[in-house]
Amino acid sequence: GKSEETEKEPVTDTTVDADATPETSKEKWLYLNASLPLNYDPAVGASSVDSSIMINVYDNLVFTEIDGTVIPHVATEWTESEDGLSYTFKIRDDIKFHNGDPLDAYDVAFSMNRALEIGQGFSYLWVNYVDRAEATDPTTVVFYLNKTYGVFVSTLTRLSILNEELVMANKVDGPYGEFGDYGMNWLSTNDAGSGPYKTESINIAENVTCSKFDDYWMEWDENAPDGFTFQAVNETATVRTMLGNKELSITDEWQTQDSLNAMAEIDGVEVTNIYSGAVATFEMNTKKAPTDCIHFRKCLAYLFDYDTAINYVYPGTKRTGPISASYEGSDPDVFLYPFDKAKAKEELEQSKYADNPGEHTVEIHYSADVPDEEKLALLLQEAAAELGINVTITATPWSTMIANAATIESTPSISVMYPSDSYSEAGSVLNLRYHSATTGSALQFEWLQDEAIDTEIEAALGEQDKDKRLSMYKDIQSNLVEACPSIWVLEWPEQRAYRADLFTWPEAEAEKNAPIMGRCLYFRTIKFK
Amino acid sequence: MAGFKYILKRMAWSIFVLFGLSILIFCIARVIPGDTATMALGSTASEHAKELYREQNHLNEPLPVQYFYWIGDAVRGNFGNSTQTKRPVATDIKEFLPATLELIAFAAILEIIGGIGLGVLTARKPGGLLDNSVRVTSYLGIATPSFVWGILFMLIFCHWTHLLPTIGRLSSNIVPPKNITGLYVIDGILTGNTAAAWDAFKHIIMPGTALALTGIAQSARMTRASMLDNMDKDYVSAEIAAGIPMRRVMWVYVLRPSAIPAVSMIALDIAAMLGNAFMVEQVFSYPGVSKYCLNAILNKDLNAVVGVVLVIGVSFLLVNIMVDIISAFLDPRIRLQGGTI
Amino acid sequence: MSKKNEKTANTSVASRSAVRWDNIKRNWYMFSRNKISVVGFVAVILIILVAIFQQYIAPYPEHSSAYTNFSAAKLSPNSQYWLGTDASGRDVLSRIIFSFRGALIMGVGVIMVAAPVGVIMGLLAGYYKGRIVSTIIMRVVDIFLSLPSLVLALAISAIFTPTLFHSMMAITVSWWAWYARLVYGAASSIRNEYYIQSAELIGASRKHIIFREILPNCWFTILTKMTLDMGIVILMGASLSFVGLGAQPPKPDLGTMISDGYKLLPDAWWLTIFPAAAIMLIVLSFNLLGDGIADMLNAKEV
Amino acid sequence: MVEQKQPILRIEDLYINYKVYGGYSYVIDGLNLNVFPGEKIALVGESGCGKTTTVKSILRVLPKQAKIAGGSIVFDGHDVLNIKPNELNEVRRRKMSMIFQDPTASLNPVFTIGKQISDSIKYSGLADRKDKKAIKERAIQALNDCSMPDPERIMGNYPFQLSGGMRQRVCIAMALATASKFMIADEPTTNLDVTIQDQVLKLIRNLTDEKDMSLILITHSMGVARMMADRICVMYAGNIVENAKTEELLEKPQHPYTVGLMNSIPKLTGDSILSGIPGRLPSYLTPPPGCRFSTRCPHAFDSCFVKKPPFYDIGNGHQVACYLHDKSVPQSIKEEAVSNE
Amino acid sequence: MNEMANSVTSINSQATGDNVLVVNNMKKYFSTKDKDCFVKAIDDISFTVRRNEVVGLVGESGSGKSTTAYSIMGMHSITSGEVIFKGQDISMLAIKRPKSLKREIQIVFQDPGTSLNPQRKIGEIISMPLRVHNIVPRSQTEKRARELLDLVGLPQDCYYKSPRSLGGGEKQLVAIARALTTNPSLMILDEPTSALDVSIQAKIITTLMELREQFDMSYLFITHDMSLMRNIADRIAIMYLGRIMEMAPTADFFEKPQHPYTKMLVSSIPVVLQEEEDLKPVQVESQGEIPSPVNVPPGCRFNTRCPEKFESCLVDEPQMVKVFPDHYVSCHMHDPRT
Ligand SMILES: Nc1ncnc2c1ncn2[C@@H]1O[C@H](COP(=O)(O)OP(=O)(O)OP(=O)(O)O)[C@@H](O)[C@H]1O
Ligand SMILES: Nc1ncnc2c1ncn2[C@@H]1O[C@H](COP(=O)(O)OP(=O)(O)OP(=O)(O)O)[C@@H](O)[C@H]1O
Ligand SMILES: [Mg+2]
Ligand SMILES: [Mg+2]
Repeated sequence: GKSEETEKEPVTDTTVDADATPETSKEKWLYLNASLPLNYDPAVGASSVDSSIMINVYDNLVFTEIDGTVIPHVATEWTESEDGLSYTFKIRDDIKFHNGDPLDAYDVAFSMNRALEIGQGFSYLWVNYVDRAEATDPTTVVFYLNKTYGVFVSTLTRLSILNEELVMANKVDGPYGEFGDYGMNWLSTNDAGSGPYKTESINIAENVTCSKFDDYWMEWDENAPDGFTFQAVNETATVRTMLGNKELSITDEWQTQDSLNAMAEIDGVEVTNIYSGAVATFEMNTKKAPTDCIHFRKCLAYLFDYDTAINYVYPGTKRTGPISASYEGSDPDVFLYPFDKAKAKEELEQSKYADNPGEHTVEIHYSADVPDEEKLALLLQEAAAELGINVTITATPWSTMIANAATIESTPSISVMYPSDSYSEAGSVLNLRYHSATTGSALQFEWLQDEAIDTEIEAALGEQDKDKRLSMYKDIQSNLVEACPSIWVLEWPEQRAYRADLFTWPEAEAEKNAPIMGRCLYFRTIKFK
Repeated sequence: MAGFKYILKRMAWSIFVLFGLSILIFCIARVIPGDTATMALGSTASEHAKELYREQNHLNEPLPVQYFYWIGDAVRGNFGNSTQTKRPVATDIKEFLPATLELIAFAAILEIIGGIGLGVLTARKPGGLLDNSVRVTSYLGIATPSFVWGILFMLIFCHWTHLLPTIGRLSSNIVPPKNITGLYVIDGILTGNTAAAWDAFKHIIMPGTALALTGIAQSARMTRASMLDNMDKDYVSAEIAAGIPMRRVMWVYVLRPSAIPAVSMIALDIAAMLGNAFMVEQVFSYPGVSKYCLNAILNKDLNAVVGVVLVIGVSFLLVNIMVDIISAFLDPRIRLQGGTI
Repeated sequence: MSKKNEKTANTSVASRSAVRWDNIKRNWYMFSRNKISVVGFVAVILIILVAIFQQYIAPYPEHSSAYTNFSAAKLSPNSQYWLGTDASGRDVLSRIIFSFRGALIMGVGVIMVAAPVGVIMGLLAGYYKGRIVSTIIMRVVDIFLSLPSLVLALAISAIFTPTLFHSMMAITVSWWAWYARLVYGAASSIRNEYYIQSAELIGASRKHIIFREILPNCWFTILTKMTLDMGIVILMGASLSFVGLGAQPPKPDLGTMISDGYKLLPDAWWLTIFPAAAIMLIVLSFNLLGDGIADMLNAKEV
Repeated sequence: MVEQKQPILRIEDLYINYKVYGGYSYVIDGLNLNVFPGEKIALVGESGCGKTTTVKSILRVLPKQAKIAGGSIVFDGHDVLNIKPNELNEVRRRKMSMIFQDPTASLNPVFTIGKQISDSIKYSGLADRKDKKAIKERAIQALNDCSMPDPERIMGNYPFQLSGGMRQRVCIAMALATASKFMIADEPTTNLDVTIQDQVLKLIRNLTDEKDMSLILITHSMGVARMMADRICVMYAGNIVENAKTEELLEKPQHPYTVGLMNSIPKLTGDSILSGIPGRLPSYLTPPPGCRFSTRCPHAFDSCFVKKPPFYDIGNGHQVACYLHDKSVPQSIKEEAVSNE
Repeated sequence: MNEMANSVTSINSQATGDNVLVVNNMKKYFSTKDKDCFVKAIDDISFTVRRNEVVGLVGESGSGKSTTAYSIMGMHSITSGEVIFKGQDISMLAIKRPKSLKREIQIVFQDPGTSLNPQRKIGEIISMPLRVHNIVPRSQTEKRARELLDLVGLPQDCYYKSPRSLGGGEKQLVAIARALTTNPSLMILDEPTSALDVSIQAKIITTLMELREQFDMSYLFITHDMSLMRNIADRIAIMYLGRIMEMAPTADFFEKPQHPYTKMLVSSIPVVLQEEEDLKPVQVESQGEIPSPVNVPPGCRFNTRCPEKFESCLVDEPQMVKVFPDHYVSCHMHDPRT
């Protein structure tokens, strides 16, 4: 709502005092584990847990269906200007925030402007394109762009709509001038959303509990979950025990294969294979010896034993090129490097380092949180040893990996990552992973800095015609394969064990899932048995 | 009197030590490689946002200036915001510290009773069956890392027998008690929420015991050694020769002087738990300050690291002073002559 | 005097080596009074031998380096792999055997740096007790001691990339202070002994007094602490690797093995239990040895 | 010797050894000693000759390395070596007391004097256990008896707050407060100044005389023995070598060891040549098979090295364990010995 | 104070030119935690030690004997007064003294157990001073050390032994041998035999007396055993609470004790023979204990225990006066002023 008019209204805190919580019968309740703390403010969070909270607690202008189709949601319709530099959205007027305030276009504009100003989380999707948002009337909001952005509408699936009045009522002093801290402090433990679930309690590092929002504008199935709790449990053994004891309904996606196998044995438990766009990738530093030599990189790509990875490390997965098949615009016919030691040897002989391949050590860093990555690294290490290439493996805390990405020198030869992205077109990944703008961050360890590719990516994203866009994506993919900045190992599925005996979970059963981070944990459509 | 002065002097020194400690910690925190702003705001943050962050946290200033900004805030209890939780570190500590304290309190009670009790029992008949079995067990206690105990307990009591709850401080179906002390068990009892108290207590048993075991073993050994040492003294012969019953001689006359080294060891051990508890907190996903500290360190959450480590340092110093007071209570020589330690 | 008296006097004429030998025998007696210490001593020797000859003892030495065999992953203990295999199909027994060297290097490395530094600091502070040098040294020591060593080590090892060397360095930074404190206590009391006073009055140099007169008297205390510390440092190393700040794969490391294996509990229990038992074995052995040395040192009767 | 009276303490053929490095150290070697009611005996001997060991065995407070290998100790009808613990405690509480060698070591450093005295009174049954007032009164009485200035204040003090002389007085007070028949004083004055020694000795003498108690006084000093004792037993290497009335012994020492000892004492008359005794105590690990003094004895001859000499009674209650007094030893040897002197 | 000083100068000026050691008005106060209180361990003492003389310093425990010795050695910095050794002022701390001076004065401590480093072999202990002062060429240190062992009557096999395996008397002999290494002309013996048995004491005293002849040394012999002093000292000074109470040649001291404290001490000595008993002065009942040196009683410091005290004893500090040749006493009964 507009703040001037309803200023006097008391600020209602959507978190209910823990003491007053009635002892609900938590029959239809979902328990999940996650590595907390998370970022509860939708303008800050960008992790997969953050995203899955956002999708359940906040509403967006558009909604991505399970199969990746973008459909109207809060917005009923939208138009794009001729030049592609402004978008006008009409929005519903029957939506209420969790505190009862109506949702209007001012809230939408506020949310976009807030995200741009704060500049964290998913705002990277817009900062370079969107100039500002303006509500012209309570049901109309206009976004003004700096340059054409063909995928703009798809990205709005990531714009969580906040209750402006509530947020501003809870602002404290901060760096954003008249907006104070933009309510960031308050939003880190409260919600200001209108989504299907509202926040019950947040213990930052322990658990987050949300319950069903009865006044939600969409219909509720009677068997939909009454609420959900994320708990900070990351010890695999504990997770397994809890799942067995029905203390856990759905696990996180970082369980090891061994653990998943064990959990699959439990009665009533099933393991998902949700391909949400992630590709297990060995990101090679193209600016540092020895991976600065394209032949050396190709050699490594030929050295990787893809079949063992697919059969033993991640059984039942499939190979992929730079872009997961889940994305629109991914090229199914792109060249895949085979495991071929002879070819590898050939490439090595052509490389700068042919004379003394052991001279430079190939350091592989993988995230200590994902132990299965070690096995992939071991595979490469073993094969490389045969050619006299010296490979070391380091389990690295995530923060150190981020720190490593900062400069070319500190970036290791290979960093093992499972990147995925925010909207369901290949451009999303291409832009994030291979555009020069993302070098120096953990989004890109390759330091590709290839001007030709940069231009191609920019052109594709600016292209308003979808078909054209998609074909442009394919060209980029084959160029990338030729440059071989990364070893694309396999398409990495989100494997979560869940209690299939208790509820049906559409995302888990779907053939194809939208390649959007956190999307598969949309609880409203789950049905308890 | 002399003792009191001595303690005052200790406190004065402690402030000095604290100051040195803060510099040490600050330096450690600042040499962490990588762009602090990026680590705090994430890879996707805009340049504008990062610059804002740097300015707010004085990261563009030279190190000594940064230190003065920081120490100025720190004495006012403001350690800045955590990059993990996006909250003030002080708030985080306030939230997580009681959990660890509760855990440590349990471990401490176990350690004191278990350690000293076993020490006395074994010292009664050195070489006897009880003595030897306790000694062998205590060797195992010392040689086994607490996380291994944690894992074993979890195997036995959760995986196999389902006797005790697995993780956290409280089962999810239990309403936490009103916050008075922050210790759930005590708050539960105070507010009459006995279900919560009992549940919280059950959650502490395993991590608390795992945490205490090494200490129990060590303090039992220490008590035993100093008991045996003191039992060779003439005054013990004198007491026995005066016909005072053996039990009283052991539990009163020998225990008190022997307890002095054991008590200071136990106290320092307990203080160290504040920092070392992370292994069991990790295993049992127990939301304590030690685990918070570990995560802060692993995630290069500067402000949190500095804050927590400083809190641990302060507790350590406080415990040291407390050890002095306790020793003074147990040993009149220190109390009345003003400390030779 | 009678003839017999002279004879008894003659037999006690001692040469340098005989006296030395006698000392060794006496110390061994004091040490071996407690049979458990002897067990510890033997175990330590065995562990060192295993660490030295790991290549020849381990059934599958190649499993300690770049090697995977996913088809033989997670086999429970059997006649081929006595202690089973891990998630990458490597022999657990071989990896445990290969981890001993790292554990020992960790312990020895830390102690070999921490002890000399701490001892010298402690000696200086003890010798100059009451002077400003001493105060400064001991306050710095206090600063290092006011943090649990594990926390300090954690903080330091998180700064660098996790490797065995870095964790060693991290532990060392916090460890020397304990030696300084220990030696300070001993040295400052020895400093007032009359034999030190005599040496000073005779005009012996400071260097002589500190290193020849005071140090030998602290030596046994230091040695005891060093052996006991071996166990503790190895434990700390294991704790650091348990949280992922230790040796890196594929290098076998007990703490890492436990933290990896523990994720597979309760099914693949051998991945946790055996490495844990190995840590216990090492730490226990050094503790027993240390106790024996302490007994030897504290022996009151002559 | 007074034949009619029964000795209150009779030690017969006592053997005690300690387990030490290299085997056993055979310290007490067939010791015999009788003490009659009311009699005051001085046990004199070099340091390490086993005086303390002997008296500790009477009260059964030997350290755990010690083993009584043979002999019997009968005290007032109780067979001390085979007595039930309860009975032993009764004996310790009421009938017999001991003042230990070092007053500093024999008072518990961490309890007040008052508590220590009260406790031994409490268990002696001299006052009702519950009656705190009566116990306190008795304790104060005991301190008063030892001419302790300001006993009320002393009761609240700790041992380290008293001077050596005062501490020894406290020990004496404790011993005398409960003992009725028998008292053992182990070098009660060795660490004290002559003036204080004088006071303390007189105190012991007077108080034991008053109660007509028997006394075994251990001392290094012949002078002290002369002051205090009716009879002196000279001890050497675990055995009594000479035993006689005080005057008799001092004037006519018979055993070569006693003679040597007497010659070593610096005399107030001055200008005496201090001769000393060459050599030192034999090793108890491999003691000489015959007379233990034979290794240092200027008169030793063949039989001395073979068999332990028995006591030879030379009249007037004077006993000497030396072959020189064996009638069967040829005169020539004795003469040689005398001329050597 | 002035008068005191005068009388003291007279004591020392009396002495002939062959004074080895002259101590003038030496004071040593230790500070305590409480700033206004001092431990007055030595409170103005003066005495001399002449060449080849044994001066006995006796007194009860805590009277300041050791402190005197340590102050002379330079182990404490003295509060005031001066110490003159062979005409040279040595009132400074030992570390500041020239090396040659360190050779000249040696000390043997009371407890033979603590004065030898348990971790060094006897040989090393004795050779150390030889090396430090380059007394003999390096190659000959062992030979010389062995000679010294011989000299004090220790068997050669001690050379490789550690002090631990020696008896108390033997340890003390090693300490004496070490003191002898540098050919000192003054040896301070701080109760060298009080921890030992009489039979062993005899041997050590005999050795010491022989060595004195041989090396032409003076001894400042500290002890609380008066009978021993009777046998070996040339002159005796008796100390009480940091003060010298009486100082006299030995025979005089025992035959004509002037100070009540001396009488009390002598009469308290337990003796073994009747002849000795007869030598003691009329029995003076010993009473009281030595007060704390922090609160020295006003007036004569002995007044708390003196059986003969009168009013002025409680008020004035008595002066040292000469009663017989070379015989000084500090007591109001002899003070001409009273
Ligand atoms: N606990 C013990 N263990 C081994 N040997 C011991 C022990 N106590 C005493 N001894 C030995 O027994 C011998 C006699 O000791 P004891 O204390 O009885 O002598 P003492 O005559 O009382 O000597 P002192 O006059 O020094 O008190 C000594 O050689 C001593 O070394
Ligand atoms: N370093 C010191 N600091 C404070 N007080 C001291 C110190 N050394 C000695 N004193 C005090 O000075 C007084 C004299 O001590 P000193 O050791 O000289 O006596 P002593 O005559 O040698 O006694 P003893 O016969 O016991 O050896 C004592 O009261 C003692 O407590
Ligand atoms: Mg004794
Ligand atoms: Mg002294």
